[in-house]
Amino acid sequence: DDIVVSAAASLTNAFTELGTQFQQQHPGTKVLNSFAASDVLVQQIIHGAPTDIFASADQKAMDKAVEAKVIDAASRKDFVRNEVVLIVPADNPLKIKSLADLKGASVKRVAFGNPATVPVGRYTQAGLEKTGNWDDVKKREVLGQNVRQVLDYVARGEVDAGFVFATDAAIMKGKVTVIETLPSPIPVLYPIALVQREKRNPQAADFLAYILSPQGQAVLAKYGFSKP
Amino acid sequence: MISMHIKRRLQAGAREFTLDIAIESAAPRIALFGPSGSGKTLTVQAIAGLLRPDSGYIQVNGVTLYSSEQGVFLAPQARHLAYLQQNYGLFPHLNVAQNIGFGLKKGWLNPRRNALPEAARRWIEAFELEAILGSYPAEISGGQKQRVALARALAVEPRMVLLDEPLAALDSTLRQKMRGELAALQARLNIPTILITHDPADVVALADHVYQIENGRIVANCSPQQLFPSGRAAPGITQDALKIA
Amino acid sequence: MISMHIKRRLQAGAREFTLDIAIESAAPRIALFGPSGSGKTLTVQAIAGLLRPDSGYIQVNGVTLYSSEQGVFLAPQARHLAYLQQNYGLFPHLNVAQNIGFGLKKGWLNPRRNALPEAARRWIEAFELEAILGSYPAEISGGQKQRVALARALAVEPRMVLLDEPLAALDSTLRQKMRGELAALQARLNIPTILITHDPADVVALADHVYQIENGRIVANCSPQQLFPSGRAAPGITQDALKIA
Amino acid sequence: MSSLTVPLLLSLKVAGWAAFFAAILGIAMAYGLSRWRSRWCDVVDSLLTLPMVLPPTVIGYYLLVLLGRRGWLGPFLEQFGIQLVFTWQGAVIAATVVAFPMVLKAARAAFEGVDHTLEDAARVLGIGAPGVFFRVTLPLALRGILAGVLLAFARALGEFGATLMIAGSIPGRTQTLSISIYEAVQAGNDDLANILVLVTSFTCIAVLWIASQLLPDNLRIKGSRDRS
Amino acid sequence: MSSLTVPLLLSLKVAGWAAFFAAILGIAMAYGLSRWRSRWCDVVDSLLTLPMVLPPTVIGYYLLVLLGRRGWLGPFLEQFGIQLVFTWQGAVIAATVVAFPMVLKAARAAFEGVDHTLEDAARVLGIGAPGVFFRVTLPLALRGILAGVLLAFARALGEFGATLMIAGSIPGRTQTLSISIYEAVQAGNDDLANILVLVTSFTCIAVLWIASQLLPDNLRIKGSRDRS
Ligand SMILES: Nc1ncnc2c1ncn2[C@@H]1O[C@H](COP(=O)(O)OP(=O)(O)OP(=O)(O)O)[C@@H](O)[C@H]1O
Ligand SMILES: Nc1ncnc2c1ncn2[C@@H]1O[C@H](COP(=O)(O)OP(=O)(O)OP(=O)(O)O)[C@@H](O)[C@H]1O
Ligand code: MOO
Ligand SMILES: [Mg+2]
Ligand SMILES: [Mg+2]
Repeated sequence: DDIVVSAAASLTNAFTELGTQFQQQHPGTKVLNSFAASDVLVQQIIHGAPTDIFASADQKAMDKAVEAKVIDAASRKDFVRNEVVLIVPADNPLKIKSLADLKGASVKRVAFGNPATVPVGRYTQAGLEKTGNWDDVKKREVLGQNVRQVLDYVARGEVDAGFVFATDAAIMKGKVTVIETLPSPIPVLYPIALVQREKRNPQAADFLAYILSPQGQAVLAKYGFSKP
Repeated sequence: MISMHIKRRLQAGAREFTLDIAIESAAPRIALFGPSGSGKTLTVQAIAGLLRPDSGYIQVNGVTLYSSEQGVFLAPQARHLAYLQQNYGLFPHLNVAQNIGFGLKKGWLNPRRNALPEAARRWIEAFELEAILGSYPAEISGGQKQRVALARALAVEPRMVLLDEPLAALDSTLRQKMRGELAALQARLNIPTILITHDPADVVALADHVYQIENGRIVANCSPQQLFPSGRAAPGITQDALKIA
Repeated sequence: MISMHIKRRLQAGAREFTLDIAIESAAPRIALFGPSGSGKTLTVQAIAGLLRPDSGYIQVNGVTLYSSEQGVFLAPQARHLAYLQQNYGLFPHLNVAQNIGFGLKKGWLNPRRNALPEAARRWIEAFELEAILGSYPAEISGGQKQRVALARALAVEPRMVLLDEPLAALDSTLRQKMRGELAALQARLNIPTILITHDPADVVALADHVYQIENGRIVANCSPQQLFPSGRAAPGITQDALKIA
Repeated sequence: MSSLTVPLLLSLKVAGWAAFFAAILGIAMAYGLSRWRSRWCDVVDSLLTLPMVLPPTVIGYYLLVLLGRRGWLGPFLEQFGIQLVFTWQGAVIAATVVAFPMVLKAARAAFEGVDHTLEDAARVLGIGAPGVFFRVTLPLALRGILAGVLLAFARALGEFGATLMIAGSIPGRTQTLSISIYEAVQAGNDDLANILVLVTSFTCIAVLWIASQLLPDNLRIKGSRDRS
Repeated sequence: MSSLTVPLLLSLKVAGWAAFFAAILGIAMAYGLSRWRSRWCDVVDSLLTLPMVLPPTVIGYYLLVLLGRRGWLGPFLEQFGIQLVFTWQGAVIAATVVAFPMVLKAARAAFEGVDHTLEDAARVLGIGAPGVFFRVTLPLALRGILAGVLLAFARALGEFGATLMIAGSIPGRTQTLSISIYEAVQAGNDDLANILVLVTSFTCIAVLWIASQLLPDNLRIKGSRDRS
C-alpha cells in the first residue's frame, strides 16, 4: 500500500532516500513524497489532501495544521535541526566577510525567503532583527518564494548575498560560499507528525518511527541535518 | 398559388429602405421584374424565411409560412423551398458533388466526398457538371458555380422554387438548355416558381405572370405576352412594354 | 494593342484544365466569348497578373507585362489595369464611398468614411450610386454591388480595362445606360478594353473584335458585325453566327 | 528511463483530457456567445477569461477550497467516491480551468467570422439547427478553433502552478513533466532539467505538428486557391 | 491603499507593454507564416509555441541564464547600462515571451481566413504590398487578432512564474498584483487575497471589455447583416 508524505522542499533529497530505504525493508509498501513549500503543504492538508505524514520546515506551519485539527497532535515531534547561513557567490566579488559587510554601499541586493510565506524567511528575519542588521538588509531585499530560489539567485551571481538553510548551501558547494551562520532566536527545528484522517495508512506510523530511528537519522545527517 | 402582403423597414446607417410587397396570384409561375435595388431579392428572402417581415402574411399553396396576426413564422427548414441565392452561396469546404447532395442527406454529417445520391444524378447530367464533381467552389468558373447552386436547390424536390437571376452568368447555349430544363421541371412537377430575371426570354419561358417592383413596391402586373409580344424582344423594347403595362 | 500567347495548366484534384491562349489584335476593344468554364476568366486574370502563366508572353500597348523568356512578370500593382471581378470583390469592411475611392488613395491608410475624391464623383453620378454611398457591401443589392465594383475599377483611370461580365446583374434600363457610359469612356480616353459577356448587345456596343474561346483555346475570331448583323440579335441567332464564324 | 516516461505519459494524459474538456466547454460557450445578441455578451466573455488573469497558484487554491474535502463541493463528490485532491483527475480539472479561455476566445472569433449566408443556404435546404452547426458553421470555423485548442493543449502541458496546488507532486501519480522540470531546476540538477526540457519540447512540437496536419486540406481554402 | 494601487499600476504597465510587444511580434510572425508556403511552416509554428508549454518558472530560469548579470547577453547589455534582472522591464520581457504565442496562433488563423481575392482586388487597384496589408488583410483579420491580443494581455496580467524568477518580488518595484495575490494566499491572509482577486478581476474585465469595444462595427459584418 501507499504511504503519502508531504514534506518541506528543503527535505527533498533526504526524504527521497529515506523513502527508498523504507521500501526496501518493507516490500509491497510504497512511499510517495510530495514536496512543496511548507505553507503550501499546510493548505493542501487542511483542504483534505489524502496524505499520511506532514514534515514542516518550521513550527508556525505545523501550528497552523494543528489549529485546523488535521494533525494527530500526539505524534508531533521535532526530528531535525538546521541552520540559516549567509552565503555569497563562490568568487565573492564584493569580498563580503561578515554580516556587517552587508551595510556596504557596493552591496545592492540581498535575497532571502519571503517571511510571510516561507519558513526560512521567518528564521532569517528573526535572526537579523536580533543582530540588528534587518533594516540594512531590508533595503536591499529580493524576496524568494522558497529556499531554492534564493540559492539559485546567489549561485548565478544575480544577488550579492543571500540567506538559506545550511543543508541547501551544501548542495551547491562549488557555486556558493558560506560566510557565517546566522544566530537564530528561534531554534531551527523541523517538526513531523501523523495526519489525522480516517483512512490513514497504518504503516505511516512505522515510517515515522523509521525516520526517528538511528538509521533514519543517519540518512538525514548525510544531507547536513543535525539531531534536534 | 401565392398570396402575400408584407412590410419591412431596413436601416443601413442613415439610409432607409421600406419593403411593402403585396402579391396575390393563382398563377403557379411568377416573375419579379424591376430595377436594381428595387427589393426583388429581399422579397424572395422573406418568402424563404431568411428575412423576417415586420408585419403581414405569406401563404403558399394554402400553407401559411408567416403571419404576424397568428404569430406564425415557419423556420426556413420547415418551408421546403428551393432558393438559388444571387451569390450562389456554395459551401467552400465541400466539393461540387457534396454541395449538390447537401440537402438530400439529413442529419449531422455531410455527404461523403464521392457519395452521389440518385436524386442528384439527374441534375448533374442536365447541367453538364460531371467533369467538375470533385472540384471545390474556389476551383470552378462563375457559370459552373451558378449551375451547381441550381442543381443543389432543385435536388431536394421543393414545394416551391425561388430563383434569383438563375441564368445570369451563363452563355447563350447553356442558358437555352437550362431554361428548357427548368421549364420541363415546372411542367413535370407542377411546381410553383418565383423567378427574378432581367432576360425577357426567361420570363416568357418560365413565368405565367409578371410583377414589376419599384422602390420596394409592386407597381404593376401583367402576363409575359403583354410585355414581350414577340417572345424574343430586345432589351429596349422590353422596358417600354413594362412602362405601358 | 494586345499581343499575348500564354500556357498554363491547372490541377484540381484529378481534373486538369489547360489554358493555351493566343491573341494578337490591333483593335483597342476586344470581347471574349465562349461557353461557361472555357477559360475566359482565367485569361483575364493572367492579363491582370493574378494568374501566373507557365510560359509565354503578354504585351499591352507595347509594354511587356509578362515574358517567360525575358523573365519579366510585372506585379499586378505595376500593370495599371482595371479589373472587374466576376464576383465583384468588394471590401466588406469599407462602405461604398470608401470602396470606390480605394484605388485613388495611395499609401497605408484607407480613405475616410465620408471623403470622396473628385475622380470618383463622376462615376457615382453615372452609375446612380449616390443613395448608397454610406452603406456596406452586405447591405446593398446584387446589381448595386456590380455597379460599385465597376466604379471602383474605372476610377483609377487605368491603361486598360478588363471586364468580366460587367452588366450581368443589371436590369435592362440600367444596363443600357451603363453600356453607354462605358462606350463613352472608351471613346473619351481611347482606353483598350477586354470584355467578357454573354450579351450580344454588349459586344456590339463595346468591342471591335470578338475572340471565341472553347476549352481553354481560341477557336475563332471575327468582328461583331459578322456575328450579330442586326446588332440586336436574339441569343439563338448569336450562337449560330458564332458557329459559322 | 521511467523517471522520464512516467511523467511524460502522465503529462500527455492530463493535457489531452484538459484540451478535450476545454474544447467542448469553450466551443459550446463561444457558440452561445456568438449567437447571443446582447450588450452583456462581451462582459460575460471577459468574466470567462478570468481564469487566465489570476495566477495559476491562486486558481489552484480556489479549486482546493471548492473541491477539497472540506470545500463546498468536496463532501458532495465524496459521497460518490470521487476524490480530486492529490489525484491526476484533479490535475485535469486545474489544467482545464486554466486553458479553456483560449478555446473560448479563438472559437468565438472564428464563429463570428463565418459567413451567415452559408448558414442560411443550409437552412433553406431543410437542414435542422444541429446539422447546420456540425456541417457548415463548425467546419468553416475549424481553423480558428483548432488554433485555440492547440494553445489550450500547450498551456495544459505547461501548467504547473494550479496543478501543484491541487494535485500535489507525487512521483508516478501526479508529478507531471512540468513539475519534474521545476523540481529539477530547484534542485540545481541542471542536466536533468535540460533533458526534461528537450523531451517536453520535442513531444510538444510533435503533438502540435500532428494536430495541425489534421485540418483537412479543403478547409484551408478561402477565396480562390493561390494561382500565381 | 498604496499596497493595492502600486502593484495594480505596475501590473497594468507590465501587462500593457507585454501585450503590445506580443502583438507586434505575433502579428509579424503570423503574417510571415501565413504567406510562407512550405512544409516547415507548421514546424516553426510549433517551435514558437514552446514558451507556452514550458512551466513559466522554467522560462524564467532560462531568461535568467540568458539575461542575468553573468548570463550570455547580460554582460553585453550591461555595457549600455541596460539592466533587466530585478527590474520591471525584465517582467515585461518575461510576460511577453510567455504571452506572444497566443497572438501568433490567433493571428495566423485569422490571416489564413482572409479571402485572397480581396487582396488581389487591392493589388490590381495599384496598392503596394504594405497598403494591401494595412488596408485589407489586417482589418479583415482584426477580429481574430484582437482575440489573441486580449488573451495575451490577460495572460501577462496573470503571469507570475517567469516574472517572479527574473524580476524578483521587490515590493513597490517588481511586485505585481499576481505576486501579491500569491503571497497573500500563501500567507493565509485570505481577506487580503480576496480583495486583491476582486481588484484584479474587476480591472481585467474592464480592460477586456473596453478593448472588445474597440473593434469597429463594420469589421463585425460577415455575409449579410442579420436580417431576421
Ligand atoms: N441589410 C440591409 N440593410 C439595409 N438595406 C438593405 C439591406 N439589404 C438590402 N438593402 C437595400 O434594399 C434595397 C433592395 O435590395 P434587393 O437586394 O432586394 O434589390 P434587388 O431588387 O434584388 O436588386 P438587384 O437586381 O440589384 O439584385 C436596396 O436598395 C438595398 O440597398
Ligand atoms: N483554381 C483552379 N484550379 C483548377 N481548375 C480551375 C481553377 N479555376 C478555374 N478552373 C477551371 O478552369 C476552367 C476555366 O475557368 P474560367 O473561370 O476561366 O471559366 P470562364 O470561361 O470564365 O467561365 P464562366 O463563363 O462560367 O465564368 C473551368 O473549367 C474551371 O473549372
Ligand atoms: O518550506 Mo521550505 O523548505 O522553507 O521551502
Ligand atoms: Mg438582387
Ligand atoms: Mg468566368
